[in-house]
Order: sequence, then C-alpha cells, then structure tokens
Amino acid sequence: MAEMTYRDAVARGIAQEMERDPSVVLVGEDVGSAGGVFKATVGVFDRFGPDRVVDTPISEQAILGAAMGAAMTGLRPIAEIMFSDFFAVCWDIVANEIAKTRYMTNGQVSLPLVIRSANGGGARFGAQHSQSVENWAMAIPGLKVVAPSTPRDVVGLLAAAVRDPDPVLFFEQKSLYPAKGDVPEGEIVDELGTAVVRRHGKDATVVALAAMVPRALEAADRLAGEGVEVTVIDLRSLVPLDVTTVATSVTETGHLVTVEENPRLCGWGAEVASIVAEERLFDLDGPIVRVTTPHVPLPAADALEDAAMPTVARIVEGVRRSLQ
Amino acid sequence: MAEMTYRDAVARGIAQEMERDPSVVLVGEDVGSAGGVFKATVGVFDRFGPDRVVDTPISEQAILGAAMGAAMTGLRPIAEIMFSDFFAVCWDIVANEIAKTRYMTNGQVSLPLVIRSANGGGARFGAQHSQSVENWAMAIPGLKVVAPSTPRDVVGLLAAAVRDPDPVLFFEQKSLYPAKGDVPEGEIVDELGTAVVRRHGKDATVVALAAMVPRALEAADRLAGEGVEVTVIDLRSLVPLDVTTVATSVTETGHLVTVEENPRLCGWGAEVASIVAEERLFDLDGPIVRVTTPHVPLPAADALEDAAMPTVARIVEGVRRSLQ
Amino acid sequence: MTELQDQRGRGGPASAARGIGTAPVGAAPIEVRTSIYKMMVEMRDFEKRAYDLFLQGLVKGTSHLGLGQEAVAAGFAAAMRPSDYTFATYRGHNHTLARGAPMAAVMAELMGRQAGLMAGKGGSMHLTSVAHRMMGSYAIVGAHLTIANGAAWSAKLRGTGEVAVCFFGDGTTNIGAFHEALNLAAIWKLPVVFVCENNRWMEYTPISSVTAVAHPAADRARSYGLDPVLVDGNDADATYAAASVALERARAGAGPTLVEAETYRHGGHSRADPGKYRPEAEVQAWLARDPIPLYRARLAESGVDESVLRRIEEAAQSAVDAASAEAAASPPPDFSLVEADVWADGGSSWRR
Amino acid sequence: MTELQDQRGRGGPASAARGIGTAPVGAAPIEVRTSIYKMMVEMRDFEKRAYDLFLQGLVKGTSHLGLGQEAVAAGFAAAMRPSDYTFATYRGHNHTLARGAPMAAVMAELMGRQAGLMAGKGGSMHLTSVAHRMMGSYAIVGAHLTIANGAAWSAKLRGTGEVAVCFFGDGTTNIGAFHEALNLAAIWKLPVVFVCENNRWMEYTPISSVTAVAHPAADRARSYGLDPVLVDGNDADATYAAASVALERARAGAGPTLVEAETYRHGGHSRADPGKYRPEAEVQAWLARDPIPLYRARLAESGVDESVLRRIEEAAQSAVDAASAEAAASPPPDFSLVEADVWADGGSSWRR
Ligand SMILES: Cc1ncc(C[n+]2csc(CCOP(=O)(O)OP(=O)(O)O)c2C)c(N)n1
Ligand SMILES: Cc1ncc(C[n+]2csc(CCOP(=O)(O)OP(=O)(O)O)c2C)c(N)n1
Ligand SMILES: [Mg+2]
Ligand SMILES: [Mg+2]
Repeated sequence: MAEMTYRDAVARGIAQEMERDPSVVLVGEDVGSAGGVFKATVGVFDRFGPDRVVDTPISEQAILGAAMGAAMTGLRPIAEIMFSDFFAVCWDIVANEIAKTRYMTNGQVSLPLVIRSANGGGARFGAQHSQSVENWAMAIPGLKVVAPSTPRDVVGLLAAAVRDPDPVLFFEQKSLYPAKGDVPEGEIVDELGTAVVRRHGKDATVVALAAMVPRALEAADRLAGEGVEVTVIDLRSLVPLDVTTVATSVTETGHLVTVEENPRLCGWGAEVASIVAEERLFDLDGPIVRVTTPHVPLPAADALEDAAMPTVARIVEGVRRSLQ
Repeated sequence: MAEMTYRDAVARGIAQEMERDPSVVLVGEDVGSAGGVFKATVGVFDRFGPDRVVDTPISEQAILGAAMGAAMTGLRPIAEIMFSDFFAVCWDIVANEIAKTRYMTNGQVSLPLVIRSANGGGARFGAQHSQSVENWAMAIPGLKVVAPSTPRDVVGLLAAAVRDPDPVLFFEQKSLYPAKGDVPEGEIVDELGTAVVRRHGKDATVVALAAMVPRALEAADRLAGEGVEVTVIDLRSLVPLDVTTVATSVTETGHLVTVEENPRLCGWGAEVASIVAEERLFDLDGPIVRVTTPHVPLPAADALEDAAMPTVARIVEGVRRSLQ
Repeated sequence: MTELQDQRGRGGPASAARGIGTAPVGAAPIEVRTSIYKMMVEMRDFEKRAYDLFLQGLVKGTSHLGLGQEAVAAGFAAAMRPSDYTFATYRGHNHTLARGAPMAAVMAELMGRQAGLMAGKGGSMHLTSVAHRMMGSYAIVGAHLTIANGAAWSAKLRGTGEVAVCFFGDGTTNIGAFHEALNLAAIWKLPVVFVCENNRWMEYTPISSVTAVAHPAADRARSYGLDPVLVDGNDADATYAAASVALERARAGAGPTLVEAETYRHGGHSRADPGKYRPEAEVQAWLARDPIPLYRARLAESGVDESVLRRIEEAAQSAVDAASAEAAASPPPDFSLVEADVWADGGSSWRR
Repeated sequence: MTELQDQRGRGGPASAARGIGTAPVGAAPIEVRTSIYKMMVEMRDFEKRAYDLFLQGLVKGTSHLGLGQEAVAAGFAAAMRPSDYTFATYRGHNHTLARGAPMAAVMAELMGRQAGLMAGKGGSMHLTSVAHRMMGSYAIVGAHLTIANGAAWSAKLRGTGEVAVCFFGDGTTNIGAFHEALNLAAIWKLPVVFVCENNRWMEYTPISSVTAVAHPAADRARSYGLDPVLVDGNDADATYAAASVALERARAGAGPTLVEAETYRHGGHSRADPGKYRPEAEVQAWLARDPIPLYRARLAESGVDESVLRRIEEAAQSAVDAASAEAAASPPPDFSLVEADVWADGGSSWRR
C-alpha cells in the first residue's frame, strides 16, 4: 500500500494496462515526452516508446478518429482530450461516430477504446477550461461514462475501462489531480457501474461524483455535528449507473440530495432524481434536492469560481432543505 | 387566417423578420436558391437577394463563427444547421463561444442570433440524421432553446427569437414539416418561455414538446375514452422554462408524465421531473413517469424507428402507470 | 491561378497521374478489366433498381445513388487486396457492392428488412460489412477521413501491409475534419488513400461557388506535403491505375495519397431529387461520358468478345432481380433489435 | 520540398513580403515607429510584472505571456485604424494592450479583481475590450478565426471599411476550424487578416514534428487561393509593413490575407512552465534576436534621441507600477456577478 496522487495514479493505471496488453496505445497532445500538460502520463513514453505513445497536432477530431479506426481494427487506444471542454471540437466523432457505430452496424463493429479527459473547475481557468461535461456524455447512447474520486479508483476503473469492449469516456477531475490516497501494490482492476457507499447514515442519501465526493463527505461531517447522519454514495460511473445502490439507500433514508459540478439544467443529478421520483416516490419523505453549479458559465476569478461551484455549505443547506 | 404547413411557416417567419429589420441575414448550406433541403426557406432568396441570403460550403464551424462575429458587430443572423445532429461538428462554437461570451466579457458582447435546425426522427434517416438534441442545448448555460409544435408557433416564436438579444437555438421538428395548421394574417410575435396548455384535464399532467405534442394529444383522446382526463402542456421553449405552468398543473392533477423524443438519459424530461420532485413533491399522488426514446441510437428501418420513438400507446401506458 | 493549373501548363508532376481520355500505360490485365466492367454493370443495375423501388415506396428513408460514379468504386476495388479497408460516405452503395457484400443484403438494408446487411439498423447511409472489409458508410461529412486514418495507423503498427481507402465528395474538402485527417496522415506517413469523388456538386450548390480553389482536393495536396493527383473518374482504367500507384506507395511505407477523381452523378443528390438545378448542357456533356458504355467500347476494342460482355450484362440483371426478390421476401426486423447491440454484451442496459 | 521554399529559391512572390533582417522599403513615419517602440516596451514590462505577480500568487489561474512576440502585436496595432477589430488567443495580453485597453484593468483581470477588464469573469485567457475593438481572446484553439470572419462579413455588408485582424499560433493551423475559416474568408472575399504567430512550439511539442509542411500557415495559403506571406515577426517594421499591405488589400475589397510571422516566446507556454523542453541553442539564438533591443538600436540609428527612448522606457515602468498598484488595491468581484450577465437582461434566470 503506497500513498500516491490521483495524477500519478493515472500514469500507473495506463502503464499497468500497456504492460499487460501490447494492443493498448496512448495518443494525444503532449502526452509523450512532456508527460501530459497535467503531468498525468509522466514516464509512460519512456517506458513504452514512440510507437505506442504518440504525440499529435492540435487536431482533436483526428485524434479521436484515429482512436476509433484503430479500435475497429485490433488496437485498444487510450486517447486524451486535454480539457473536457474540448470535447466540443470533436463531439461529432464521440457522439455521432464512436457511440453509434456498434448499433448501426448491427453489432459488426467493436470499439474497445478509452477517452481520458481533464474535467471540471477549481483552477481559475475560466469558462472554456473548467466545465464538468460528464452529463454531455451521459446523454449520448452508446457511451460508458466513468469519473473516479480517489487514486485507487483511478487505477482500478481505468483498467476496467481499457478492458471493456465498449467505448468509455474517462473523466479525470482536474481539482483532484494533487489529491493523495492509498493505492495497493500489484494489479488493480475494478468494475464499471458499481457505486461505493463512502459513509453510511440513516437520515438522508447524498449522491456525488468525482470532486464532489470529498465535499459531500465534508458536509456529512458537518451535519453529523448537528446530529444528522447521511449516507454518501460515490457513483463512480454514470453509465452504467448503479441504480440499485442509490434506490436501496433512498428507501432506507427517505431523502435524496444530489451533488454535481454540472451546471443546473440537464445535469446528471436530474437523471438520478427522475429515476428515484419514478421508482421510489413513495419512499420519499422530503423533496429531492439538487445541489449544482448554477446555470452559468464558470467565472475565472477565484472568489467568483469558489462561489459558483457547490460548496460544503450549500451541500449542508441542501440536505437540511430535503429534511424539512 | 390561412392554413399553411409548418415548413412554409418557417419561410414566412424568416421573411417577416427580414422585411422588418435590414440587419437580419440568413446563412447556411443550400438555404439560398435551393430553398433549403427541407424546402423551409423557399422564396427567401428571391425576395431578399444574395447579400442577405447566403449559401455556404460544408463548414458548420465557419457558418456559426460567421454568425457569431456578425452578431457581435451589428447584424442579427439566422444561421441554419441542416440537421441538428450536425451540431456535433460545430458544438465548440455553440457551447463554448456563443453561449459563454456575454458572461465572460462581463456583458460587453451581445449576441442576437438564431440558429435554426431540423431536429428529430421519423424519416427513416438512421442514427446520424434523426436525433432530438434539444437536451444538448438545454444543458449549456447561455443558450435559449425553442421548439415549436404548430405552424403558428413557428412564425411567432421565430420572430421572438430573432428579436431576442440573446442566442436562441430554434429546433424545427423534421416530422412536423408537412403538418398543417392555421396561421393568422399579419405580423405574429410570440413570447419565449411561455408554455401553452393544449388540453385541460384534472387527472394528470402530460408535458410534451414539438412532435410529441400531437402524440400526447392523441393519447389524451384515447385516455378520455377510458374516462381519464389529462392536461397536455406544450412547453414550446426549454430555456426559458415555464415552470409556473407545469408546477401549477401538477398541483392540480397530482400526476406528471413527460414525453420527449430525447433518448432517456439526461433528456429534458429529467430536468422537468427533478424540478417537480423538488418543488411539488408533496403535491404528487403517483410516480413521475418519463416516456422517452430508449437510450439507444435511432435505428433506420421504419418498423424499428416507429417502435423506438415514443408512441401514443406508450404515452397512454405512461399515464396509467403514473395513476396507479 | 492555382498551383495545380501551373503545373499542368508546365507539364509538371500532376500531369503524369492524369489519364483523361486514354487508358494509361500499363493497363490492367484483361481479366481484371472484365471484372471491373462486371462490377460497374452490377452497380448500375442495382442503383437503377433501388431508384425504382424507392419510387414504389419499398426503399425507405433516403438514398444517395452512385449512378455515373461507378468507375471510381470499381477501379479502386479491383486494385485493392481483400485485406484492405474501405471507408465510404452515405453515397456508398457502389463501394459496398464493389467489396463483395451480397447484393440481396444491401437491397434488404435499403428496404429496412431483417435480411439487411445490418438488419435494417443502419439503412442506406450506413452500409457496413466488416467481413468484406467495408468498414462503414458515414453520413456526417468529414468524420470518416479521420477514422480511415485510424485503421491505417493500426495496420502500420500491426505491420500487416493493409491499406485503408477512404472515399468522399468534393463538398467534404471544405470541412475541418478533412484538414485534420490529411495532416495527420501525412505526418504519421499512414498507409491510407484518400479519394475525392469530385462530382462538382454538394447537394444543390456547385462546389466551385463555395471553394477557394478550382480542384477542391488536388489543389490542396501541397498543404499536406503531398503531390496533387487528378484522375479521370469516369475512366475505370485510369482509376485503377491511380489506385495501384497509391496503394503501392502506401504499402511501401511512403505514406498517404490524395486522389481527386473527376466524375458526375447522373441523378439528383438523394431520393427523388431530379437534380434540376444543374445546367442541362453540363448534364448532357457528362452523360455523353458515361463510364460504362465508354468502358464497354474500350473492352470490345481490346478484343473482349461481345458475347462475354452480354453475359456479364445479363448476369447482372438476373442478380439484381434475384436480390430484389430476396430482399422483398424478407420480413421487417424483429422489434427486439431496437434495444440490441448498443453494447458488446448484445444489450442496451444503462443501469444495474 | 514545399512550394514556398520553391518560390524562395526562385525569388518568387513570397520573397517580396519577407523582410527578415532589414527594414522594408517605405518604413513607417518616425512617430509611428516610436509609438511602436513604446507599445513594445509597455508589453514587455507588463508581462514581466505579470510573471512576478504570478510567482507571488497574486495573478491566479493560468496566463500565457507574449514575451518575445511584441513586434507582431505592436506592428499590427500601429497599422490598424481605431475602428478595426482585433481577435486574439489566450496569449492575448500584448494584443489587448496594443489596442489601448487600460493596463490597470488588464492587470486586475489577471488578478481576479473587481476592477478587471471583465470584473474577473473572463480572466487572462479571455481579455476583451469592445470599446477598444478588442473583440476577445479565445482559449479554445481555432474558433476565433471563424468568428473574425463574422466581424469582417458584417463590416462588408454594412459597408464600413472596417477590417478584422485575427492572431493565432502555429499550432492552430492544424485544427479544422483554421481550414474552414480560411476557405470561407477567401470565397466571400472578406476584409480579414489572419496572422499566424509562428513561435515554433505548441505547448511542449515542436510544430515541425506535427505539421506536414515547413511553414504551417504560409505553405497552406495556396489552398485558399492566397499568396503566401512570410514575415520576420521579430522586426516591428516588417510586421507594420505586412500589416499595412494586408489591411489595404482588405479595405480595397480584395479579400483576406494570411500572414505568417516568425517569432519566439521567451518563456514557457503558460504559468510557471520554464520551457526546458526547448533546445538551449534555439532559445539563445532567438533571445539574441529579441525584437525590443533590435528595434531600439534601429530607432537610434534612425536618429531618435537616446533621451526619447529613455523617457519611453521610464514611462512604461511607471505605468506598470501604477497599474499593478491599482489592480492590487481593487477588491475581489462582488459575488452577485456569479449569476449576472448570462442574458442581456443582466440576469441568469432560466425559468419563469
Ligand atoms: C457535417 C455535415 N454537413 C452537412 C451535411 C448534409 N449533406 C449531406 S451530403 C451533402 C453534400 C456533400 O457533398 P459532397 O461531399 O460533394 O458529396 P456528394 O454528395 O456529392 O457525393 C451535404 C451538405 C452532412 N451530412 N454533414
Ligand atoms: C482545441 C484545443 N485543443 C487544445 C488546446 C490546448 N492548448 C492550449 S494552447 C495550445 C498550444 C497552441 O499552440 P499555438 O497555436 O502555436 O499557440 P501558442 O501557444 O504557441 O501561442 C494547446 C494545445 C486548446 N486550447 N484548444
Ligand atoms: Mg459532390
Ligand atoms: Mg506556437
């Protein structure tokens, strides 16, 4: 068991899979000798060389098209889109091609590929480099969507994503890169579509993802001080979505609060809320509360960005509102 | 009062606004002398000429970039993206540039522009020409999102969109182009963000949009035969969203069913459901039911496409489920 | 004046690859040429039948016929190895047939039947037959150029000698993905051949009115460090020759080729479009250069017996008849397919 | 061999626009040239201060400095009319200052303060001052080339004689939007000038390793029917001259120009990046060609008195000191701004 950063866990996860399977390749802007702009692929190039770790021009459509064509024909690419905001320049390849090809071809084409991307706010980068866009991906049939919150999960879920026969969008939360956590020695392979209960409490269910998990846990601590015990569920993956874990918990607590970095409208919290409102309505003892970034582009200034993203105080307030 | 098709109403709405305001221009692929691939801009070129009605190459980013730059500097462009699926090739301009610029510049830049696009399924065009993507737009802060269901609303809401000082995505539902309806003579200007109750009933609230409105009305007819009276709300616009009309109705009926062409996950129905589950939970007497396209890309074959999209039967069944 | 025009004036490099009007030196062996003729006749008969069936309401949705452009698909297919990959657009019937996909399955796909190449799930615009290395027809302009690169990249890494051949239209040269794909192919020296079928029209807009250069593909080759290659797309011997050179170059590790094949679609853009926006004289001039009678005459000149040509033509007719009957006899696809094959496990569940 | 290199060899058209090493004929009047010097010195001092403040934790987030590239921004700004539009990238401090945006507001924006040019809502990567026709800094590569077209299109339709000038990096030439924007500008003959600041590096990857041609912009001009224009981006007289020609051409209705200005960033890509991936010899060679001392010497040679130059330098220092102090004195923006100005009504409500 070694402590390592979320950032280093990315490189470890990639290396674990490239070591195991020679068909795994890594491709993206500055992923090679530079080790990635977030230093999340440091050492991979030195270990696996320029045939398997490939720097590209600023051509996101070409990067993902290459990954797709390679996945169709025997490779298992891991492609990097540097900031998840840039999915907008290559969304056609993701949403119209990669997501739909197996279905349209009646199962003839398999696309075992992973697209990693740095997601979310907190770095004062402004509205075009700070979005949390995992909801964009969730809205597209044919994509699996993963967003780990701990270094250990980074390794295990990345391995699961690489081994998965379907395309997986793997969101690395920017604000978590420096976060540290224990990661066991040896190979780690996790399972997609499994949420984890990070804390158990009988009063309310708080569902969170990625950087919102530590915040929800902090809010849970604060609430415990007031005598309110909440369950905190780390979804870890949006597709597949572990509805069972969420619904079972809501049945126990009677209250649901979702915490998401997505701006309000059509964030993933809406989907979770709508499932519970359909399947567990009569178990609810209070309104379903969604804590989100307001429906605004993220501002750059530190004071404003901190105020825009879901804070511990707003999560606490959300739980209280659901309990009233 | 003349009967006209939804398709012809588009051309009429555009002409009404171009006549009124010389700064309105129309730009897109084949929108000029060809009158658009859906024949929705027929006659506009002849009337307003090649300076104001401009054909473009297949360069969606360049089209929307041009619209944006022109809107920044004194024009009010109406840009066409031929099929809404193609938003994926220019999503950067829409989601990262057009949507965010006013905010990022602290209000310095206004973007009075409209982007029209043919949306949705039913034409057996397959997965890349049939998507309903109004939920993609709703998820992006800074965009207004409109989707009319009748020829009259096409004219009135298009006029409102053109006159609006903010960017509006205007979704024309492909399957409605041949639909006919009465349109009054003279100028029509509607208001964004106002839903319309198309039918009133006390047993359940059905919220629909665009092509799902006539289907919901058909379902309401069928249900009336069983003695179930439903309210059918035509949302007409997703942003702004007329929460008041929806919430008021749910308080009256105690039941909510949303009907959307979007594939299941993170469709706009989820947002509406989550709002009601937060703000009117205690008014609900049954589960909130969402009728959607399943979370699959649309198949091309007529038999399969018809089965995939929300049918009258599935809407009826959805209302029954919510009433149980 | 564009550079390409320059070079022509000087008889520069581009001219060598041109073959307009005459069969280039070193034409293919006669068996290959008769097989090209067979392919072209089959494509022609198939497309005409598809059009009839569309008018009868049996072919659903939309379809984009390759009538008039057969010499591109046939010339390239004849030059390709079975292990090479094809990537095509929504105007992909010719290319799909050329790689050997069964005619009945293609017709059934257009009709939305269970027996369709993809059981009706893709439709006319997405014909795919991985078994024949027909890696898909792509309906959104531009994307598949980048995807073809991926297959080529994979072939290169796996060291298989496979080449990816990617067909697209003149209109496609103005979208961003074209630029990204060409640059990447060039810098990675990928074994890929890009074939622009320049039929002079986007949907209803002439390419010349929206393109800054006269030859939308060839005049841009230099931007990617490539030599311009312009070929008579209505001459199957010329396309075969250009294909052979480009495939050889790719296999030798010398990287991509961008070929512009000048051709014309005989009909409208899609469905029942009569194509009336096109000047009548232009249409007539190109009909007079119909690749099929042209090639028939050339084969006859080269000594192929009239009876052989007839047999090919009759066989094609019978094949199309049989395929149409077989397709029409197939039931609609089973409803269970709606929720099948989103994932590799065969299903579409998003929850657990 | 690329075409451009060809032309150089033959002393063709591209050479005329080059001005490497010497001031081109018809240099600007001396007042313009001293104003260029003033701009460059202000930019340099501003950027150095921004870097210091970043290291002190006062400049937040990220910033991409224009150190070393001043001659491009200054030469162009000096040639532009006040009514012309500027579009820049995240590396846009120089361009923003060059158009006259107040230094204190720019510095306050970098620091995330209320007094910022956009009250902290945009940050370093999005500097915008519509009052100065600085129409924005764009942080996602490529998009703003298409947006600049829009301003040019609007100017053309409105008949105002305004020109849009759009700056971007070498790396940007490989993204799809570049291609779409250039083609559209050419076919619509838009009054727009595209300026590629070729500093030889993307972030950490040399442009030469990912680009199919030697000159990422100039070698692609022909694809858009344009003449290649290559200019010494470290020589402000040369950039001024190239700007004047291009602006004149745009105003005359002759359409766009694509200029490639060869230059170098003295520092790393962003923030505290030391830029160590670059060969030391390359860095040294370019530092030796620092545009500012070069221009200073040239002005001195041209007879500008040392005292004048000194005054300019001292004034710049004082201006930066004052601006930094003013910015640092500004409070953080009011929280109410988070939900302000999504819409023209000043608010962000999505419901009613
Ligand atoms: C990104 C995108 N924009 C627009 C379209 C609509 N569209 C379909 S075919 C076509 C014309 C394509 O022209 P070309 O590339 O010359 O091919 P051709 O149809 O002539 O074979 C257009 C504009 C599309 N499919 N994708
Ligand atoms: C579409 C997109 N891809 C990637 C990036 C990340 N990125 C920011 S700057 C940069 C390098 C740009 O290089 P260049 O165009 O040469 O400009 P320079 O930074 O040298 O001024 C990259 C890759 C981005 N901002 N946008
Ligand atoms: Mg064409
Ligand atoms: Mg650069």
